[in-house]
Amino acid sequence: MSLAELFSLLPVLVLAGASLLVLMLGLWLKHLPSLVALGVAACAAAGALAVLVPPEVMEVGGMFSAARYARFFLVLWAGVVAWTLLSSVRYAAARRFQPGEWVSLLLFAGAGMALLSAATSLVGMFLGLEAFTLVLYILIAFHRGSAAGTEAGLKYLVLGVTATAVLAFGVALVYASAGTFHLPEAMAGVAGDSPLRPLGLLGWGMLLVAIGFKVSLVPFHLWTPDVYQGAPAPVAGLLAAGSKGAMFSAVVGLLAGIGLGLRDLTPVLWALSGLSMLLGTLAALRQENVKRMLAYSSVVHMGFVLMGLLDAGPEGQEAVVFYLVFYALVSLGAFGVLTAFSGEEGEPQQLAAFRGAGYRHPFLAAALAVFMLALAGVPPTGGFMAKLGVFAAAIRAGHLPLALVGVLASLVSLVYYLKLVIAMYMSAEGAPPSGSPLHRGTRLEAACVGVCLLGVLLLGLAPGALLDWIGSLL
Amino acid sequence: MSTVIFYVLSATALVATLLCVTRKQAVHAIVYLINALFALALMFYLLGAPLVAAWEVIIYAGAIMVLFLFIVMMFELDPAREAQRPAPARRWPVVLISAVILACSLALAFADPAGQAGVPGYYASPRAFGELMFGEYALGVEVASFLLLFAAVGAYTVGRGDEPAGGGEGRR
Amino acid sequence: MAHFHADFPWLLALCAFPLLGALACLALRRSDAACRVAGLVVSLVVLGVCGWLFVLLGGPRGTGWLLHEDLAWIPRLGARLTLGLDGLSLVLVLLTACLVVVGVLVSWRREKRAVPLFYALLLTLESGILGVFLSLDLLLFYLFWEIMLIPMFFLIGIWGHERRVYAAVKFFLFTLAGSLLMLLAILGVYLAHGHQTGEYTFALAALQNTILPAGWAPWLYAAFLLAFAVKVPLVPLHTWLPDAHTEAPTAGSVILAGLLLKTGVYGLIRFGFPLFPGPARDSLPWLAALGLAGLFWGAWVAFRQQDAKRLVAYSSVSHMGLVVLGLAVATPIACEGSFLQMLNHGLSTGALFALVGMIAERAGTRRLDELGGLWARAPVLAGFFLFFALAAMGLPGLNNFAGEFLVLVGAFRAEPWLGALGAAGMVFAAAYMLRLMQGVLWGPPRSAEPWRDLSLREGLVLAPLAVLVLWLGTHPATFQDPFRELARVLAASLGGAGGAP
Amino acid sequence: MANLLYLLLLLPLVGGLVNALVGMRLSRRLSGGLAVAAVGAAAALCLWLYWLADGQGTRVSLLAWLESADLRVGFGLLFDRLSAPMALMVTAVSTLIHLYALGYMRAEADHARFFALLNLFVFAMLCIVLADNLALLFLGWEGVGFCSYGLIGYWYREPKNADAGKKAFLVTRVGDVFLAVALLWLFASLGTLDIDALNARAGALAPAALTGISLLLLGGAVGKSAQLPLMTWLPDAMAGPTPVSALIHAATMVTAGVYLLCRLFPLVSLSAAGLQAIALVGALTAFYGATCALRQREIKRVLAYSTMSQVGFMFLAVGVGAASGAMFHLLTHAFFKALLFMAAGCVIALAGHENDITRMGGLRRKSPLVFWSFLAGALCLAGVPLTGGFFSKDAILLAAFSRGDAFHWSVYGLGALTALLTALYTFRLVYLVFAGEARGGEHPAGHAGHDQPLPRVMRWTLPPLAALGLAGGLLNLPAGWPMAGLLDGWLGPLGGAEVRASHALELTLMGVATALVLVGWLLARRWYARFRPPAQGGLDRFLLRGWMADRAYAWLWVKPYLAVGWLLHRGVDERLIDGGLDGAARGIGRGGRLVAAWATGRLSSYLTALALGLGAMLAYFLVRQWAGG
Amino acid sequence: MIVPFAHVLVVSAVMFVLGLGAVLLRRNLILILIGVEIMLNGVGLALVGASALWQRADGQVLVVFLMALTAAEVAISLAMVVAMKRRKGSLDADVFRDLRG
Repeated sequence: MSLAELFSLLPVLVLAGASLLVLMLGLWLKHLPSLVALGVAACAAAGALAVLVPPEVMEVGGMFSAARYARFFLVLWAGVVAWTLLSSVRYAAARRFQPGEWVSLLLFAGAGMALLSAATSLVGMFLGLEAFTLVLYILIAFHRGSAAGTEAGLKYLVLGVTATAVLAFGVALVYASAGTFHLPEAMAGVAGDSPLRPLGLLGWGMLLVAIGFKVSLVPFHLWTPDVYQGAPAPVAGLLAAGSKGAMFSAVVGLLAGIGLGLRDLTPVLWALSGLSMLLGTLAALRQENVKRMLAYSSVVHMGFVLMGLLDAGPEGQEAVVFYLVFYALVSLGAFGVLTAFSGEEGEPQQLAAFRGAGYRHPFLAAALAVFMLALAGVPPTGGFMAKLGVFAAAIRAGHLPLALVGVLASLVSLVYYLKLVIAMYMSAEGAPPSGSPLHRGTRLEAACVGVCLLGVLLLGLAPGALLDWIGSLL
Repeated sequence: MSTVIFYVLSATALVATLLCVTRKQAVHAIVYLINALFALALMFYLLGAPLVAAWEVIIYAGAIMVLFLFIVMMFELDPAREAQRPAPARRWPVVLISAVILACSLALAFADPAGQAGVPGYYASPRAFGELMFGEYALGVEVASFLLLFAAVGAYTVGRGDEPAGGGEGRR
Repeated sequence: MAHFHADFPWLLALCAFPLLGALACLALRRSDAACRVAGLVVSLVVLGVCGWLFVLLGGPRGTGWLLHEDLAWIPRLGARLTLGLDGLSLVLVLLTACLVVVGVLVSWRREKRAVPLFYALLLTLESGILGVFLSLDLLLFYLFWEIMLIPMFFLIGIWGHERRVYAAVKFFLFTLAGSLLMLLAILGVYLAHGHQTGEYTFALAALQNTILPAGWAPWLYAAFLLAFAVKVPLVPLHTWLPDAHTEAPTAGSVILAGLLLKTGVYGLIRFGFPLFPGPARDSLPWLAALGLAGLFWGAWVAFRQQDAKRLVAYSSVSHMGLVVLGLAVATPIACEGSFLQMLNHGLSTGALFALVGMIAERAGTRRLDELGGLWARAPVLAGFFLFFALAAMGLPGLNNFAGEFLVLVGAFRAEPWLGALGAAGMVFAAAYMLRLMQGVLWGPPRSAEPWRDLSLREGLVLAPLAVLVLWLGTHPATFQDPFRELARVLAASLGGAGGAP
Repeated sequence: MANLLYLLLLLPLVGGLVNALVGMRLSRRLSGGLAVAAVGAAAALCLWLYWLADGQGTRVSLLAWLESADLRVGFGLLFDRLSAPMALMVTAVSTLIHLYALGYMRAEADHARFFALLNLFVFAMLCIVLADNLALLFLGWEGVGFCSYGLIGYWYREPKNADAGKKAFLVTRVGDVFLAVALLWLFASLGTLDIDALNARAGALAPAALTGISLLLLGGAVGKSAQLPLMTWLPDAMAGPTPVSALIHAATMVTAGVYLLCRLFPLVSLSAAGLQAIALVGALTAFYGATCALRQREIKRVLAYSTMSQVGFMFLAVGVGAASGAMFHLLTHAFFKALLFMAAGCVIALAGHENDITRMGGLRRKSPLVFWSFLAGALCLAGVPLTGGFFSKDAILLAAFSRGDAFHWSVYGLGALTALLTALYTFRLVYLVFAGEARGGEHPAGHAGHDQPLPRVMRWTLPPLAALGLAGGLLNLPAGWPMAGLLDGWLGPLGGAEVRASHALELTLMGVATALVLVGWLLARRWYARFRPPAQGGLDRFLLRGWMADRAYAWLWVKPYLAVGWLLHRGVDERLIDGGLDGAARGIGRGGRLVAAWATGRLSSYLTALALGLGAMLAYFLVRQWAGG
Repeated sequence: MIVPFAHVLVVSAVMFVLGLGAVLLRRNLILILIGVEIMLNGVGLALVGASALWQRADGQVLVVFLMALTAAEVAISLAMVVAMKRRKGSLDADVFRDLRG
């Protein structure tokens, strides 16, 4: 571990260090906004470092990459964390979250996600994944006043540790068959230029279960709605935008290494993707709870991302990364609106709570409507370009039936996305929302939502720049 | 010789684990598990991982299991109520799934050429191990330390009971 | 003509301008009146520009692009902002501009809720439609294709009548079902072309020459066809239409019937046929059969309607069936008739929807058994209604006849039975239109109180349309000239039987 | 000079448009005067320009209309030996009817609409007559359809009237379809719609095509002329104001079919089967109409059926190859039938707006002028020797008989029988209306019309028509008479085959016809000179209702049409398609509930799902491993 | 050469599956967590065995990381179990089903 290596990892260290600093500061400084400011500054610094300061070495400790791909995701996750911090200031304050812990945990989650995205070895992957998963266990149950939060945290925890064990077994098996943790070699050792070896298959089976759990693919998705529902809205946003994205960004690296062996996995990936798209869509259809709906929708979207992964070429990876960026933006945005609508007491979750919101809260509701359309993949939002990419990838890889499943899912999914839009704009004349009224949202929250809105629209109308950037990563 | 010891230890570990899994009472289960962990530690040693073996005993058998025991004691679990055997209706599917997983794992493991290879004698000296761990994997250690730190923070945050229970947020 | 647009992307500006207007409406949301004026001004400016283009570029034209613009968009995907205007799009763009002004005017006093949003959506819709008629890049086309959808969904869903949400969702789902498959097909062509030439592009001109892998073309074409057939709509994919048209606010119905249906046919002409000439040719008999089926089906069901708006909606199914029939027989005359008929249907049905809206506004009902006696209460309005109903019925001398006659002449030439059966549709059209007139115009008025006859604003909506209807009915050449050659080339490329000697 | 022909069309068009657009603002006098002036000027113009029709006639064309590929259709007029007399008749009779209408409509508030439609009707009719191509003819064809729709339903507040208009429009449109298809066919096979060109090139058509086209043309003519089987609209059309009945259902529109067939006679005559069909339709309709007229109780319905019957004679004429005979009867019929209708209008007004002839009677004393005019018309209709109707009808029967085969003899027989019936119902009408005592006394007193004298303009338009009708025979006297064959000579080859018959045969047939009229008159006198309440037998009702044609059509067409519409709407659209989709949506929703129910909230089931997934995946890998070797 | 690697794998796999079985069967949260510990120990054995097979110590390093991780997870888990017990008065995992659907 040389200094050069540490220097190359500086952006992550900034995040982790800041989280430590905030944790300590938080012991006596209970002023949330200033801690948030500090955290955001750290994120900004990390992002700036990642972009501006070229790394001296490309790989740190044989575990983490400092290459462009990793840096890209670091910027993304730092942004996600900063965004979450900013958009949840009022939310956290209203629920009397411990400021130090709150900010510190979020920052560390960002660091963990960055590490996962940067992982070049199975150990790195494992550690990065566990780092932010552990933090998420805490964050989900962070609101102690909320029974649902605690229940969600517990469920995620028990399932998560089980999945961790499965993941570890998978790592062990891959290691056993390849003799190294380092990704390209390990994957090549498992597969090489031949079909996967039996141990490799076994290991991959375990890995896929764990990955499937983390990104919530059917049938490993069952925790998702419960956890989304119970978790505080900003955390659910982070879960959707960050945790899944980070996992997938690592999977891109995993799958890139196995070459021909991918053919052995393809049917399983195919089935996982197809099931996720179909069953996720079906389950979302009947949800009256917006957060649960978004949870199932994330199941569907992860199915889409997986579809993109079936094309192992750079185009497929590009499509996946673009999808992840889009999905991060849109889920942050959607949960950001929920955060902004949340009052002192609770979050609006039932569809009925949104009735007439389009006229009382024009901007936030319009943004939410755009996010819903984006999730449905309707142009001119980024969702369309994202889906275009993965559809193209699926067709390129010869999986037209899967693309058709995707089309079907997109079509049906429209129904539940529109439900929310309908509730906001087309419910009975002047229907007051049931339960407590929606909060108006602060300027900061509106600005945060606005950033996502702009991003989502830009990705749909002028995705060229991002596509070029992503193209340069791979 | 070590081969025989390995098999004996394996048998011990597995039987203890089985007993752990099937015991009614939590305390019994934990004690059996500690038993299994000891056997496992010895197996680690046989496989050339003395340091890991030591930590297995210290951390797992020593710290973690004691923590469990502590919690079990704290709640004074009522054997009759808390540790009832699952109903057969629920047992058999689980056993079946487990059996399938096991069978598939074993079949795949035996099908692999690596499985036929014998495990050569190997010994990772504590020094070499330490160099590897704090050299190449230093960053991992850092991450692990962060994890432990945040685990502490988390345990504190989650377990602190000063807030009134029963806030209605997020209910269906 | 080349000099006046050399350095300005007129077409792009045309597409973007209404969007700016939409933003302006949102910015002006404090004042409803300002939004109305903004909507009117923007739509009038667009109409002015389109009219100006028509004056400049109209007249007999060849098959080339009258205007063509090509700007970079997403280089990595090979998508470009390629817009082109030829004779057909020129006419349709003019129709669009015209009917949006109608839409703005008919909504003037009628829509009172969320006025800024209404006009913003209306203008966005205009952008989308213009884009569809102009874009030559498949991705861009698809983008506009869907952009049309969203404002319409909101227009129906927010300002519609009783079952508006059901209708809006149905409309959205039907349309999207087709277009998603089309998206896959677009990707298929795109990938096949890229694989073959190494150049990934969405440009229509390039993709037209793609040699697709064996067996692909029919499926890809089917996907395109499905998307367009839903929009047209072809029987049996038409059931969204009566709901959407009926539940939509007046402006929505006008634009739906007048413009959105045309986009389906236009898409088929611009993209479906040129991209897959082989399968397109094979599909013609089916298209003809479906067109004919639609012609009768729509008319037959229209006759059974009790709701005036629904009746007019079903009449659209019938009319569009004839348009498709004209394309499907692929003779120059029939194709020209189809093109003309698109314009005609847009005008007369648009006007009828506007009229039904005006009547319903006064009567508070659209049911034929509750209306009646309009002539006694508002003779001028009734006169306009009669006029447009006759036009829709295909009375010679009015616009629809010109198109229908050409279609039938062409169809008979290709396949006498088709022409003869198509002509038999005249009776069906008369049946439902007479029922509509009977229900609305004649009979004793239901109550004695007099109605406000046509207001100046309403007159301004209807009178120009009436003039156009007459113009098209008696001297359609003005509008035919620009696309005459296009029709000939289209017919030749489809190789329909019985082409002109 | 030739371009002045356009004024023929434009005058009534402008008159109609002015009345339509600003008529509501004009005074009744002005708007009516404008209408009359427009038509009158057209009539005068027609007369003035009559010489243009000499020789090959005059063609003018103004504006391109429909052009595409090789299709070239313009607004072009053909003023020739066939169209000129027709145009003259149309404008002249129309002028008189317009004048009559001035009086008839004197109490109507909505006069502008009436005069607008009347003028537009004349315009459309002139389009039919003068069109040099079939498309323009079709414009007029549909135009008269619309105008008659609007005029029949003029009193729109009564749903019955609007229904009658609707029926007229629809039924005639069925015929129009045949005409349209004939147009399409002609264009498809001959590449032109120009009437002269079509007639000239008709020989190039295959025999089957010729027959087909002829039959289609017949179909078109049948609709417009209310011949079997599309005749049901005409009796109902009597719901319109009387001038309308006179104009549309006597003089002009119903004869459009005959004119069409004459216009295309060179083409039609090439198909023997076509001609036979035309003759048959004509003869059958003539008989049908006459039988129905026997038992009608409304004066205008009697006249309507008689019109149908007379137009049937004209068809018969065309069918036996005597186009000039058809035109001859067309012209005389136009005069006397317009006269009869207008007189009937006066009668109705005199009887206190009573339509039912069984409740009239004794009107002769009330207005001798009306009586004598009516009688003149009736004599013509009945075919009393030396009247116009006698000569024209006789010419037709002669032409039929002289063809000399079984078919034509039987057609002749039917015609002769009809002539007898014609005399019978005509005199029945005269007796019931004018003879005896007034039977309408039970009318509430003070009803308008009883006390108001008829406007002068209504009464004094009758005598000129009476004169025209009585003297109409001069137009085309049979061979051997002075000035014989004026019309035949004028029409020349357009008039169809020359009837070759011996003078003796001609005289014999005339004698037969005279005898038939006499028998008819005597029978009528015997039965109706003294009023008896009408019989109510089954046959009576059958005839009264026009052989139950309406009911039969209701069962044959209307009900099935409604049923299929219902099926498509409720059955297919709503149940099958929408119902299917809704069902699918419900099914998907149910599936969604099922899938969502999987998330039971129980940790154990979540864990089990995880393990299941793992197990399934591993099992798949194992199977694959074994299968793949 | 002590034993064939497959045999090490067998032991670890059996242990892993036994742990999984415990996780699936048990309803007591604490015993579920113990099941997870068993699974992780099985994994540890496989890692150590593989480490020996390849004559490299990386596998053992991961085992140590696993232990650290386990410790961290157990800390949080137990804290949460305590919280839940306090809230619901039960350690039955299936009692917590306010969130479902």
